[in-house]
Amino acid sequence: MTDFTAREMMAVAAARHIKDGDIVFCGTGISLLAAMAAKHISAPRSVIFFETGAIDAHLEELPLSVADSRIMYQVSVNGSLADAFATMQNRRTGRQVVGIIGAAQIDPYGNLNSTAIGDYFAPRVRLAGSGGACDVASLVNRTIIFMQHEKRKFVPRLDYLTTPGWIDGPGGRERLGLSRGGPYAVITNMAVMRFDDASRRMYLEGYFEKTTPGEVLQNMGFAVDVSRARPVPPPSPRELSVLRERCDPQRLILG
Amino acid sequence: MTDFTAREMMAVAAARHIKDGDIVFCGTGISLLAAMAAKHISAPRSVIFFETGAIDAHLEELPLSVADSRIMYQVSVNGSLADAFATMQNRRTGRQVVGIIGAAQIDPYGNLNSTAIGDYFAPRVRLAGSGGACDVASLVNRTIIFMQHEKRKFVPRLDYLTTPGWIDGPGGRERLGLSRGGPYAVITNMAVMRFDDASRRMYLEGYFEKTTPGEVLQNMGFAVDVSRARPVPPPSPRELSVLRERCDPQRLILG
Amino acid sequence: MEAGSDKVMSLREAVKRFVQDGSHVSIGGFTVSRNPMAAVYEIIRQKIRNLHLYAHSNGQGVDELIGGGCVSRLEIAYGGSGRFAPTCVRFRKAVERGEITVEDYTNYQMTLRFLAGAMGIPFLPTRSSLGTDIVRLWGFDETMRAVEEKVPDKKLVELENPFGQWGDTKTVILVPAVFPDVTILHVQQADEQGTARIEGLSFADIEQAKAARHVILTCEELVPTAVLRKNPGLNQIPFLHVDAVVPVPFGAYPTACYRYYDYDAAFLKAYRLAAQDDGRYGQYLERFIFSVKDHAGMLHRVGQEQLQRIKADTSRGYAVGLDRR
Amino acid sequence: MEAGSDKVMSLREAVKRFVQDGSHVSIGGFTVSRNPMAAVYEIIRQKIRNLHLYAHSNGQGVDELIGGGCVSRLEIAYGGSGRFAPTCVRFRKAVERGEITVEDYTNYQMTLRFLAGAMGIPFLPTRSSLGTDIVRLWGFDETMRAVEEKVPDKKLVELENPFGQWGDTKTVILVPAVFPDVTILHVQQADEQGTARIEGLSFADIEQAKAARHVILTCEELVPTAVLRKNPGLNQIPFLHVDAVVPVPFGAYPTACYRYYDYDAAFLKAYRLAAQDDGRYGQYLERFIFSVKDHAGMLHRVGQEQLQRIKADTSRGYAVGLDRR
Repeated sequence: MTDFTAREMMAVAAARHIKDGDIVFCGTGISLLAAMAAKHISAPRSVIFFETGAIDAHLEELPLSVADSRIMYQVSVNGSLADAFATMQNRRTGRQVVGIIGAAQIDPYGNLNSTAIGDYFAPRVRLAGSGGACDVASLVNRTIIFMQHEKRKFVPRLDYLTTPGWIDGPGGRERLGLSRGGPYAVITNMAVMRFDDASRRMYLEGYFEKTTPGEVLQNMGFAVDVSRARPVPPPSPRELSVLRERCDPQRLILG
Repeated sequence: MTDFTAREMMAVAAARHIKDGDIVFCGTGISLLAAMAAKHISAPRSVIFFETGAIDAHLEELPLSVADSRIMYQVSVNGSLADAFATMQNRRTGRQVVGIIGAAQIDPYGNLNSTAIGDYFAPRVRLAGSGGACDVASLVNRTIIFMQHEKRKFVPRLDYLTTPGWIDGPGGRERLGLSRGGPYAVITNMAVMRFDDASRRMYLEGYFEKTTPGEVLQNMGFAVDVSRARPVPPPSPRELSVLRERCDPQRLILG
Repeated sequence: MEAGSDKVMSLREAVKRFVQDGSHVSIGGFTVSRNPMAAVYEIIRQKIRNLHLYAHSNGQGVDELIGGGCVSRLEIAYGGSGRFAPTCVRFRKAVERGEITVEDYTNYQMTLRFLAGAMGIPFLPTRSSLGTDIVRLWGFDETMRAVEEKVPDKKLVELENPFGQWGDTKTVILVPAVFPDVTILHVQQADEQGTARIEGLSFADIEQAKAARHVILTCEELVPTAVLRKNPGLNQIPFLHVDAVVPVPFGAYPTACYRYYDYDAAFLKAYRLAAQDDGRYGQYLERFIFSVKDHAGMLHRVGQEQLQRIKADTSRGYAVGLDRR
Repeated sequence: MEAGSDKVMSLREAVKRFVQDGSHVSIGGFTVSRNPMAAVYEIIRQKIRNLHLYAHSNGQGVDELIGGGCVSRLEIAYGGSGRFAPTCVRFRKAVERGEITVEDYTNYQMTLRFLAGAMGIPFLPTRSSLGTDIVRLWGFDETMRAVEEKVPDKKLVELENPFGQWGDTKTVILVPAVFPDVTILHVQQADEQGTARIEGLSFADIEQAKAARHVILTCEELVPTAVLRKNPGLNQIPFLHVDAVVPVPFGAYPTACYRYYDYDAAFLKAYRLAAQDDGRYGQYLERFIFSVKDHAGMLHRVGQEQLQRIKADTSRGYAVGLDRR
């Protein structure tokens, strides 16, 4: 029962960062499981929110796209893309939104690349592009980033800056006019990273069972402070049962 | 049967300027009767349109405000104010809109005042203000103006310019960036005025039965060219019967 | 605000909590339709003063707030109530007497200002009003603007199109966002979480709600969440923006509420006559607002018979054949 | 266009009339929902070339138009189809091979660009993307922009807030309007005049339609005008913007059409496998597009059994319990 997968640990770690009353901008992978788990465990008044405009969807089955008909069932309002992004840019509601996003590359300040690997004009690998990621990271109060912990993904310099993090450190966002927000946590298959309040650089906050700070560092293309790192408590039986039985009984996302 | 009122003549004269396929922005007075009459007589495919967002209303009773519930019955789409004005500013639909508006003062170039008489900051008479008049006159292809023919209303200089006409003559609108539109006709209780293609100044195009160009001029605060003036044909029996029997059988607007 | 049933409260409580002397307020509706009249009367009854009011053409509600002495500043596009008052009477008197300061915009501009507020951006562009006195003459001067945090530093700004001739446009007018402290709407249906359903035209209600820091909804009917959620395509305002939900039958009276009741032409005409004379207007205020406890009390004064007359035909949405002369 | 029944035509005719080589086109839908797939297949079938395509995240339709060789330039926010293709396969190949030119935006920016087109203004402002390569790197260079009348002179423009700190905003990004030659949407219901009813989320369809010079609507059902007019609150697109109305049952297949059918997970998976190999992709095109006369022919190849499996549950709007692994 205390055995669990890395994906389960990631979903639980993210769920713990969702506060009651948060409006949770999520995608359709682990981020959705994190939002659902939080709602069932610690944040019953949080609201599941998709960039396509569905607000507080009643999810009887897991959607496989943020435009899946499953997210349209019994929502509060059937919005449009324009409505959804305005909700994030809005002075009242934007403050309540926590965005969960992913990327192909991340740098020490939490800036993200999801557009292209290599030269933008002749890419080695073309990726899907921003979608709503740049928008949510520009507009809302907090973003949580999901990453696979690999050296080629944690890079000192991005091939393309799709999504703004803390830019180049203290005051970086303010200087550009990004008046609020910034990355809050990076959750990987090995660890939870946070950003130092003073330097805005990534540091290791916690590492999962069966790994060590040293191993985490070995899987990154840049060094981070590990002096504050502590073990992340494994999923509790309750967290695991909610995740497995109430959120993804068919293991469509948990695999 | 050939006897008719000035209001009936005004409605008919305006209706004659509505073309098949026009989208007719109207208010709730004579302008609405003109739009309805045109639809029944010469422009069956014209569309009655209100600034509140009602498109192609099915009017079983006459509305007394552009927010009257009577305009919401069986429309194509229940829009918002934002939708309605975007329809006028839109590159495709804006070209098809003809706006019918009124005012308290008009100058020789068809600029209008519906805001205040006297000093704007200490007005002798405060009027309702622009509403949608300035918008429609700024955005659409053609406007038709209804006026009462009185010296104090046809003034050489407005107390306040609420609604742009031809501004100060040739090129006036273009210079300001008003890329299309301009007043097309002024219809009063005595006459139909148009604007000279070269000078953009008002001239007398036609005068109604029982009046003369001289009498028209006597009721204006500035002189206009009357050399092109001809008598306006009175309402035909068909025009009158449509107006009286199909548009306003209760004479709510016709009085 | 998050979901939850603690939003349902009395109108007295909602107004007390969210409307103070000097508040920046916007009200929904248009001329004689769906103005939040019960809330307007409650504001007058609570003798709230010095409101900064934003309106496009929300006729009757604006005129009564001004007549009730609650307003000191007004940003507006149109102060009329259709054929019942081509220019609202108390509005006109207050301006001519110098009792309120007015800043004029167009209907589209006020709509865009609420939309900009809803979108969380400082301004929106339009081609409307280029070359007019609406751009040239500011109701509020620079000194006042510099002092007042809730008023933008400029009224309207002309900008050369940074994309050249793109969109066949050389110049645009930028209209600044409005961020009211509170928006008050009357809607047909809402649930206890604050999701709202507006039937018929929505005017600028949705944008007004989303632009505001707080939202009070009065509604004809408080309905279960499951009912509204069954057809979300008919709902317009998500509960995220709403603070207070107040069920008030006939809450838009004497203005119309589509599919529920028509405007009361007789009342509106009597109102206009009273409004023309200060003495008679004082009697009107006393009889229908100050001497009654709440909206139900006001409706009682009006009488069942008059309310029955304006009941809407369910298929048409208005009172068919109503005498409106 | 005005009302009238002369808008109803075949899909072949509609595409012939409004889509030419080099046209600037936008399509509705989002990832695996309500893409106008019948029209996409007809465009491929008619071998139209060099389209300039605008998309936010209209996954499947975009990938098939690219795979069919119809696209030379693409303005896009996201080239993915949810979990069926985190990056669309033919899109990725075409970019990596240098077969198409791409200009990147965000989802909100593309939405605002359509909205600006719908509003008839040259640009809209947002705070999104400040400081990113989305602003810094242009897919189309200045020379191309100067030559092409249908492409704005600049990609994105940074503007200092002319209203000071109003809206807590120092700087905004201005995104230029898009004015497509034609927008193609698939909707649940339309009438012969072109009024359209979309059920479920509308994505950016409404804005895309209103931004365009011409609009082709394919619909699951052509319904009488009186039916749509009975509840206008459920309609979104007024007939004023629409040129062609084409009834095409399963017109969004293999993407989903809320309340009618689900996406076909099996087909989408087979598509992805075929897309990964040029040879297999050629066979796919031949089998499902070129060797059939129209969408009915394509659906016949898919087979009734597969279509039955994705029929939507009427109360939930999707196929309950569908095997989607």
